[in-house]
Amino acid sequence: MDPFDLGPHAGFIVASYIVTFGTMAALIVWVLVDRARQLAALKELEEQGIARASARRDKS
Amino acid sequence: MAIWDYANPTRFLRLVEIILPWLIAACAAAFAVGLYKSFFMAPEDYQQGDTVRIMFIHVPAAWLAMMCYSIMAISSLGTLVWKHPLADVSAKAAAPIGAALTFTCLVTGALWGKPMWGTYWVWDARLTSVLVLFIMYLGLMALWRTMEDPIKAGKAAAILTLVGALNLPIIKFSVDWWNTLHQPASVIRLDGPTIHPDMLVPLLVMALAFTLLFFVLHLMAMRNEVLRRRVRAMRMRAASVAAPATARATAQPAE
Amino acid sequence: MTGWVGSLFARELRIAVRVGGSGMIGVLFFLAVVSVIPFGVGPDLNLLARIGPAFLWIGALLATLLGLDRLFQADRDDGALDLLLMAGRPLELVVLVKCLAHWMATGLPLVVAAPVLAIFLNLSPTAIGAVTLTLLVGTPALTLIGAIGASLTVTLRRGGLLMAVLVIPLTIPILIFGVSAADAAVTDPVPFLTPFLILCALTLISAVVGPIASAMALRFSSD
Amino acid sequence: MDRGGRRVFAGLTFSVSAGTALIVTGPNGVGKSSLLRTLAGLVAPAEGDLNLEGASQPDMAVHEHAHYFGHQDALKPALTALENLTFWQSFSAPAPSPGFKSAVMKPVQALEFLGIGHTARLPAAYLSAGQRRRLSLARLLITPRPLWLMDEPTSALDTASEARLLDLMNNHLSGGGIIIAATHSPLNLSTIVRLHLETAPEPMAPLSQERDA
Repeated sequence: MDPFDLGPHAGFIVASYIVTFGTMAALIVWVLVDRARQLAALKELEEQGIARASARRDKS
Repeated sequence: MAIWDYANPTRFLRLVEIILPWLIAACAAAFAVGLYKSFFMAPEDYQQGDTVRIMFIHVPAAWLAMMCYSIMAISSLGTLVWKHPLADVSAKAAAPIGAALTFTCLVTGALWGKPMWGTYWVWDARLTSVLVLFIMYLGLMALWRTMEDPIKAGKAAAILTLVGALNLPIIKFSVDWWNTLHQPASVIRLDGPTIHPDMLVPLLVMALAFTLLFFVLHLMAMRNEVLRRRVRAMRMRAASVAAPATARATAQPAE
Repeated sequence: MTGWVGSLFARELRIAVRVGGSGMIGVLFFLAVVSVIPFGVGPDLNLLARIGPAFLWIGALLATLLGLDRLFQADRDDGALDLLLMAGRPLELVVLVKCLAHWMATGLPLVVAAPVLAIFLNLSPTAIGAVTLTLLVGTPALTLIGAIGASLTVTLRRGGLLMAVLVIPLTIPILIFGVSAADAAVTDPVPFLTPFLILCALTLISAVVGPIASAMALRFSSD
Repeated sequence: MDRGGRRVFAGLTFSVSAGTALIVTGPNGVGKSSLLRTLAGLVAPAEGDLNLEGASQPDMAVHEHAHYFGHQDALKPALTALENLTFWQSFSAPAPSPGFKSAVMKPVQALEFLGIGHTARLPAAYLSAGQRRRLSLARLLITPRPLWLMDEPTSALDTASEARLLDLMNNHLSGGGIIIAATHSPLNLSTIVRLHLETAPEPMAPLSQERDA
């Protein structure tokens, strides 16, 4: 069986795998970009000297 | 250690740091095995030919789209009943992933339908239900985006999620009813009576891979959400440096 | 005990009637939606008769949703919502009474207008009766489910569109059984009574779920 | 308590006894309105609780013993003054308590008493700001509730109306009622306890006081 011969409907099969992995890749990129953005914002605020709110809230 | 101990966001972040690498490794391995099996091991279906390979991504996506809603419904209970601080973080982080999975499920379903049924879309009971689920995911995301205060948005979304969870079985039942009334003649039913083990194994491996991917993404999105809230709290504190978080009270008698 | 229910009902109805006849605008919208349909599908009377019940239902659904966003927002804008929350009355019942009054003011006119509009769509007398009856039973459910969306978006300035997006998926069962029952009265693949009774059941369910969820959302919204 | 993710105040303790007015003062944004809204049960406190001792119906929450008189008038412009008032009378559950004698008025009487009797049959849309304020105030007179929560009660009132309002408030106090008012202007009331909220530097100092007058 030749795995690269996907029969007469190869286009549909390839397209669905592309869509699936494209969507999943978009999710992964979104998660990573979002993380980078939040970390950058956090760093900027910490440089301004704003203490982390959770540091205080943890005690109460 | 009870799950309650992970209510603390800092502790939660630490836990994620530990779990995440393992989860990612397992996910990658599962995908490698699953994809290999589904392309090289699984036989062609006698009826559907090679298009049956679409099943290996379509069906897991559909399963996970539904599991994701269940997780959101449980998280919503956590928000409303137990007031667990991470519950609405979990629900909010799950919604975009659920929407993406539903989208995948719809698109791959359409791409499978065209060669098999001769049409991209039929108003089949399942397809329609999944479409409704997709709209509900997007509606929930819109609700979260529109409300400024995350606590309030979390409560509102929790109510809507639970109402939706009550409604989904009713919708499913209605659509089934409606579909039997308007059954189009030419549709080939998907659910064959048996599934060959050579196909079942890759399907299950792919389902496992997608499940692991879901949890990886969910944990990462939750971590982002915790950070986002921390940033928000710090910005609010930055805005009110002059009037910090507490008020002092002095009471004195008059006259 | 029942005194306050009556006076709340009377107040809501009075406001609805006096403020520019919101029921009237709903009916006008209904008329507008129904009258554009022949332009969309062509003036084929047989086709219109076949799809007429469905379009009457969709028109009624849209008209109901359009009027709903002010259900709680008006009270929130002038501070009355705070007092309603503090009055010491069960909020679920308050929501139910408000919904009923709102339905009397906006939903009932739609039901009354439906037979007239049905004539435009070339419906047979049986079909007209069936559509009107299903609308009479089904539109309260639309109002009650819509109340959930209205209370979730009560704090938002422009919540009307979002509310519609949130509510429409939840109303699909009502639409399905409303139209099925109306269709069943004319062509009969199934008896009329089966979908009609399910429609009644759905209305009763939404009379329970709607006020509970809506009251919960209103309590959170006052934060 | 928290507001929008921000802790507005913490460690606040006070008690007010019958016949006493608690005047809450403090700069803008310190949380006076938030305090009143918390007492009114509209905002849930993050921690802590509220108690009303000697309530006649213990199953009722504190806020169900209270009238809230906020910035907004809660009037429907389409209804007449009398209709507005009658609705609130029949809708709000009365909450009499043993130590509290109140002179409950009929809606018409209350309107007359506040000098807006002639507007009874007019839709509220025709009323001026001061008249609307007084109409809203009339709500407190027609349903007996021992606790009045008032947010800037004197705003939009002229001197004569303000004097009448003070009379009313004193009357309420002498009948055994309680008033908690947030204000900037001094209120000349008979028995006053002051609660001054001010911003505290870190670390937070939960300075609190209890006092019975």
